Amino acid sequence: MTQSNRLPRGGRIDRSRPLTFKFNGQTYQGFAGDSLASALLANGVDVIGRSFKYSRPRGIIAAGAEEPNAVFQLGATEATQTPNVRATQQELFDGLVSQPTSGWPNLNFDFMGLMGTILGRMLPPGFYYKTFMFPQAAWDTYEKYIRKAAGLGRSPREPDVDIYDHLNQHTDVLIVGAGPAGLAAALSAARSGARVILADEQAEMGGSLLDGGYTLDGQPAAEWLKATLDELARYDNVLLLPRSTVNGYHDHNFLTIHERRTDHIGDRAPANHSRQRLHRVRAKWVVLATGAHERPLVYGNNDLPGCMLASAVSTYINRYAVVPGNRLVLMTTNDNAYRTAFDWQDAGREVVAIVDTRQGAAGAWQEEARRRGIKVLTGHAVIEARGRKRVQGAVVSGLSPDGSQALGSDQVLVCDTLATSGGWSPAVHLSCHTGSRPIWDDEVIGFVPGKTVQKQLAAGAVAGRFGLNECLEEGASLGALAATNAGFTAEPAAVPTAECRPETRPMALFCVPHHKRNSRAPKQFVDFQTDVTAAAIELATREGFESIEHVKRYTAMGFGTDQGKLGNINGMAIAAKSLNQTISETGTTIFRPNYTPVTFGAIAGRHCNDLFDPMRYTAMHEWHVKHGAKFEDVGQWKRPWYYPKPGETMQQALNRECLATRDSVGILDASTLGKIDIQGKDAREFLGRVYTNAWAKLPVGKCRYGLMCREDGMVFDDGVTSCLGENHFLMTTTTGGAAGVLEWLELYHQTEWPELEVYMNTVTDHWATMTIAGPNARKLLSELTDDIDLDRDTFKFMDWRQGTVAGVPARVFRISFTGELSYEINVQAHYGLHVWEKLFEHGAKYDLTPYGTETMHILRAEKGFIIAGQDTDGSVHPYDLGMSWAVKEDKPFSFIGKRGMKREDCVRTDRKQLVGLKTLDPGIVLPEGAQAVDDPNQPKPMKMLGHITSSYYSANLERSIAMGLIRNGHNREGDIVYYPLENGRVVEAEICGTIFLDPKGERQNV
Amino acid sequence: MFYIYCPYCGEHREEEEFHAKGQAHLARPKDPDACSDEEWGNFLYFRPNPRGLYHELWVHAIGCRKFFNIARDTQTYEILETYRIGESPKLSQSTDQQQS
Amino acid sequence: MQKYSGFGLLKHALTYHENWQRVWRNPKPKRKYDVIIVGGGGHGLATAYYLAKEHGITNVAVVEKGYLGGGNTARNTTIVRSNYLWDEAALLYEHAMKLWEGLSQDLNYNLMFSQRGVLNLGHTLQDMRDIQRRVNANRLNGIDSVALDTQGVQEIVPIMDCSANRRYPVLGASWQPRAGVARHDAVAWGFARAADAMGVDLIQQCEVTDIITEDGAAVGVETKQHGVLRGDRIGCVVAGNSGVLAKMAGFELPVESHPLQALVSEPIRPILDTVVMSNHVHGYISQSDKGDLVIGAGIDGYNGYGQRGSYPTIEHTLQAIVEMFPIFSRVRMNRQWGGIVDTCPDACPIISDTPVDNLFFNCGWGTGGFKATPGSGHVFAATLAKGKAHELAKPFSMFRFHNGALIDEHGAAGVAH
Amino acid sequence: MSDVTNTAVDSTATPGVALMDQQPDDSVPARSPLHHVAQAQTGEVSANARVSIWEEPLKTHLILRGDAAAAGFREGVQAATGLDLPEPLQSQSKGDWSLSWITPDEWLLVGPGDQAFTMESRLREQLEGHYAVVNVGGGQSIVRLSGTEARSVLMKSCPYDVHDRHFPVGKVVTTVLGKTQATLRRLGDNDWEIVVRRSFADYIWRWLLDAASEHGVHTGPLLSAVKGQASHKTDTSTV
Repeated sequence: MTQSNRLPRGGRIDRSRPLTFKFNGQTYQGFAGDSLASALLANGVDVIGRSFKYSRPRGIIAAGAEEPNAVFQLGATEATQTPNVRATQQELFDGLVSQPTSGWPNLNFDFMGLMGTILGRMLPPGFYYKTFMFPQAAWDTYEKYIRKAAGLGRSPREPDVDIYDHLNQHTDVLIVGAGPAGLAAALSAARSGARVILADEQAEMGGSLLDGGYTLDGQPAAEWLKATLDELARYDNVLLLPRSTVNGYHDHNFLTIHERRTDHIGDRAPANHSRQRLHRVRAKWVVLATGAHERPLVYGNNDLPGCMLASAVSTYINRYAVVPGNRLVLMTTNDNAYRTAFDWQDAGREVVAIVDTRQGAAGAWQEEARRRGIKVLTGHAVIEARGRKRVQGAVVSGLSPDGSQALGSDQVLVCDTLATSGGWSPAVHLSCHTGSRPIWDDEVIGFVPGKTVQKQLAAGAVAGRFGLNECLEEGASLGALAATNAGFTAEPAAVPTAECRPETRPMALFCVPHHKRNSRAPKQFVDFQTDVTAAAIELATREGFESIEHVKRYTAMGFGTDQGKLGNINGMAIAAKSLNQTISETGTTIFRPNYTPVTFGAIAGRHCNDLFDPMRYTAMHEWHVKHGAKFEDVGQWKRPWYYPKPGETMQQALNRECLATRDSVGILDASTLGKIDIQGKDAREFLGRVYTNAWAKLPVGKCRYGLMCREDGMVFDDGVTSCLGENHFLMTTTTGGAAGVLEWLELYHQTEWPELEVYMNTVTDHWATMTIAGPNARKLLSELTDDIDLDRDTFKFMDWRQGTVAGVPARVFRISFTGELSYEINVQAHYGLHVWEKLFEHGAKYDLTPYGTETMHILRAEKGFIIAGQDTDGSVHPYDLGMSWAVKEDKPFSFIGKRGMKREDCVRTDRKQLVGLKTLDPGIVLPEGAQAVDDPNQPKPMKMLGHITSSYYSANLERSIAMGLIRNGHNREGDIVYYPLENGRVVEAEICGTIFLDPKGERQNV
Repeated sequence: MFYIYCPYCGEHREEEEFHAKGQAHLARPKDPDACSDEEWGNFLYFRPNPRGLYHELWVHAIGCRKFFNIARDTQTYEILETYRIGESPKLSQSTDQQQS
Repeated sequence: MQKYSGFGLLKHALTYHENWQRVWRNPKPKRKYDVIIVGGGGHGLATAYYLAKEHGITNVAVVEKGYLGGGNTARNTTIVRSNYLWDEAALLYEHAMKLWEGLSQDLNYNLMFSQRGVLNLGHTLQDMRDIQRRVNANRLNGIDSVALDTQGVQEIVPIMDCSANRRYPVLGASWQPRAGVARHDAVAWGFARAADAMGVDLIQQCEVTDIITEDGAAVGVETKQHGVLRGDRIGCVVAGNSGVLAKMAGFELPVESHPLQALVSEPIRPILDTVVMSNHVHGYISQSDKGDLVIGAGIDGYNGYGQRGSYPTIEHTLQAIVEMFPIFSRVRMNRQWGGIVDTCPDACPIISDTPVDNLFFNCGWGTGGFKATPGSGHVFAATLAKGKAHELAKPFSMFRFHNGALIDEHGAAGVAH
Repeated sequence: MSDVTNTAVDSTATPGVALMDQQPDDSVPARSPLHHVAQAQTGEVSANARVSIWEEPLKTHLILRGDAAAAGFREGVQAATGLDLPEPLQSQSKGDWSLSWITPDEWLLVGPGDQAFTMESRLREQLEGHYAVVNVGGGQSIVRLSGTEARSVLMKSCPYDVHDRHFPVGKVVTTVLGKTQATLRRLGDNDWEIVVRRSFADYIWRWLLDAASEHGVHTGPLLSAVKGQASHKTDTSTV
């Protein structure tokens, strides 16, 4: 294919670098510097998609972020499939593969298109609310077909092969947009020494200066642009970010910038290089220089390929050396767009006419048009485009001075391109993200940024100042102001002067009236991607959807991937007119981030796969891995769950671990338990306030179990705290609760009881903790220590001692979560693995068996010990647990939780209470979570008594055991309750005490 | 994302370092046992939840681990002042009366 | 009320859709109503509808400061399910579920209620215990709920990465087949249209500035645009703004308003035909009929009425989505937004009388409001009609926060607070 | 360990607090949190590596808690360590010892690996009033990050502003790193110290390596960084 629309010279493309690409299965050529859109236009590709609802042929309208139609599937491989890439923003690279995202079975003839024509009239906005209701069950079927039509591109079916990262930026001045205003602002701010970020969504900075035609101080604008960029690049306090879209403006001047680092290079990013990057920017001051979007005019069949924005036509000609047609009709409400006709003519193609909607428009621009011999029809408008797959003619009619009626007889101008300009809408999106409402300005004929609490300035077209000189001057002055506000001494940079033809007043016109009512006129599209027409908006308001939000939601206007950049203002104007309101009264919908879509991967950053969440390891982790442990996630910790031997099932491994521990000795890595060092003379008093039990008299050298409650009286954590010294305690918490407990203690210390002299520090990671449990625990330990007297009467249950274990100084706590003779050995974590391995060296003869969390759970359940978070759920107080022994009511200070557990509902006698449960068939292990009832045959909803919280097969008892909550359970010992299971079976169980083994606690006291 | 001045660190830090901990200046009753259920429930749960000026407790969790207070507008999210535990806010009434 | 049907569409097509009736009137407010409902969101409109339909009370005003359905109704992720843990909550949400089934026909408005099922994933052993507990409770409460293992999850969502080498592998899920999604705006519009047809006055752009009380009883509301409207009973259904209304009436609520964020991707071809929620890695996702991936984020920890939250919440959510669905990494986020959720300490709502006679509040739905819409309206209508709580509403009295009878649904509420 | 007594309460220096020498003799091998990656650490510097990451040898880490305004604490610290209590977000260093501000009533004292007990004893002898000393050396480790792109690695990892103007040499900040936290101290223009918690060390190590990979990364000390450290050692002024 030849590039039939490519001009022989000009543009900012590199003709020495031809590039080959594919679209819709065809191979084309373009040049480096092309966008995918410009390359397609250069090749004369008119139809690039089909519309979503009516399946009409569509072409490229715009040249930037506002393009609604040219939205493609990119990707040469499955893993690099990228849906919905806007061709106007995609730089061309060699080997690019793209597909249209709509138009099944093909672009030029599609079945849906035919259906669209026929059914189109059946599909007003909201049609789906009004039908598909009968019969009730049929919606599922209807929906399947509706869903078939949904979506644009498709998701890849393979995981992404690229990576994305984040960069946290802090800056004094962030300037959004590197057009004339942004560049001038950057110069002023940069020269002050302030840290400056200048971000622009395009590959090249310069904004409208790139589109050619401007002279600054008598020189081509490109020269000033180059000098400016060179200067900015020299400052090490300036960061220039091209290909970087500022997508979201969040609170306190936090903005996100989506930088596309490699999308212009190829299908996937080079190794070790992120494809895209999210800059998370905290800016002291922000200068918005985001420019404006040209508004197309709304008229009949305005979606035909060949209908384009005037400024886009100029961009294609000047920047890409592409003239997207041969015969142009330009319709405009303003002088500025005349430039497009002149560009077209300068490119050597025919301008059929300029149709100016203003009566008697006369000034420098009209003068120039006359000088060039271009026909200008003032007080006229194009009411309708003609053609099938491309514009073939423009129907031009007279227009009443107020723009409300088409007058007189029509003439048809033969053309293949119909460019329109309805003026410019400031790109106020970012200024609205933080909740600021934009304000309609009748002078600007657009919304401008409203009041804000952010440290934000707006320069140039975004503030409604469209003249190049105004933009440069305002940019320079606001750049200096931003730097000054950020604490620097800054002067506005001197800026060059542009030669501009004076412009006369534009006309506020949005929808060009047709002779027919809008409901009967050829479709006048407002939002192309969602197929919303002027008639649809009028229908919505007629039906009573009067709020602009209702109009938007009912018609889907603005819901496309362009988020209504092209059509929203026109739509609001049409709604306002239909409601007989001003645009200001109608207002606008709320702009939300993102300005343009952002890749999920870029937002996720490196927090994925292996780096999704930290994995916390103990000092003995490598040993566990080496010995085949299966791991359980507890919080962020990886804890050994059980250690299966080759060929063992999980249950077999658990049985072996349980028996070995009770028969000889087992070992658990308990390092993950939270540990808090508490020092200070009021430590004891503090403990008395945060635990439910008594701490006043715990002697040095002793340990005690404690329950912690919230102010509502419900248990939230538990653990053993040891008295290391009169003013020194070591608290342990649950693994998952560690951070929360410390913060809880600090909260009370800092805000309620700052007078208490106590310091708390986490030492969780400092100590490696290994628990040896079982009848041979003492024997084993005695082989590894010669300075701790292990005599049963000297080193008693709930004592702790300091000494040396395996040559390492240790604190040994004789505490037990298994009910066995048990020692918790704590050594500085660097030596944990050494001691652990020494224990195994000496433990071999006792068959020292490592056990994981599951065996720990079984062994403690045999003893009826609770696990906070498993046997409790935030709705259980100590009395519910049958742990009144752990509540000391008569402490002088009303400890946390005491009042809460006395509330009316908390002292009911029929609360759910923790009990033991024995299935009548000892071989059945109740599932944890099973719900008890008194009568399994009652109708649903059944009256439930409570659920099983813990349930295991106990190899030691050779039967199943369980704990659970039962309503009034403490008074129902011996009763039978029923557990109707998911498989239909009903399991009978007897309520019993929670202690299944060694009720007198003799084993731990040996 | 908020940018919060930590009165202990003496500089602004990113919100990611902080946790919001609810309403500020909620003193635990001196004698909880003397409270009625209603009084205790009010202390535990009932809050003015204003639209506009709000005094709230935050903790610089990943930082200096200190709790402190923020006066913030819950509509605009503007932080009007931050101050240490034990200090009194300068602002006690909304200057910009925001109503529903 | 003009009946909607496929035939009607065809008929109107012949007249270029120029003759469609208004969906609701724009009435001039009366001075006196039997019931005034403050708040024209889904719940308020449903309340009005059921007051008229079930209790014959049609002299009702719904007073809305903005536009109908413009609050959380317009901003949620449209999930409907009833698999709540505690009996009180489960029965209330199941009551709503039963109303959802058939609601489109009832309202003659297609709410696009699509029972495509909801998965609540489990990633830890404790998650799985909680799932079993909830599934068993649901089952005995007559709610369809199934516990699935990894394989079962993978069969329902083949595109999810259920492999064991993820950071938090999918160990299983609870699955409610009757759960699904509905078109959120349509719910408000459908109730509004049907209520209007029965004579309820829907008064938009009418902001309540005070609640008028006489002798400890509410007698009306003062509004910015229409002065005083008197009513025998006042029902406040204003979600995030409940605290502000309560203050007008002189009391506080156990409610705090937080931002809750959500986002959508660009539309893509259908690829996910169920709803997947994960509390542990913290994200939930479904795909709309338009093709957008609709994704719910977490609640921000601070109070806020700004309808926006903090960016890290969005990041964490998308990290979770990419962790569960690595194939979505190249899909792009189109738009994000926030709602104001009124959260109670136990993640259950308040449907209650108040310290002021004749004044009732329906609030505190937190993240669970949309799915309850018809049920909430139904029981609140009965409560307003009778002047005392509907049987299903009784456990949801605001005074449970005094006596301690909380219903802690944090586990099942879908979003950790 | 001859000085280990067989009773729970052994401290005479500080009544009411259990002081303990936790270090075995040299025959017992110590395993640092990053022992499993230490093998990868070499002194060889690849020509295009612009970032170096390595784990420091194990150190003494003592947390000091106290009131900076109290003379008995402030002067005691000075007497025991020769270092003045640094102001918020600052550090002091002298010889092998550094003292970093952590919170308004907390400082981190880091020194040679075998000095924990000696230093804690000395501190307890010198300190007066309400204070605490906590040995946390088993639970922490120091990762060093240096090279011309070290700062950009931190920009990828931490939301805190690490720009020269905001984070000069000597400043200490505890902040978010990836999805966990760490305490950063700037030792030189291109040289940073990162104090990490033991259980997170592997994650942080992998995170930093990943963040550095685009710049070329070397896992081992850089000569220039070692030099930088040497020059910093002599710097006792407030930085």
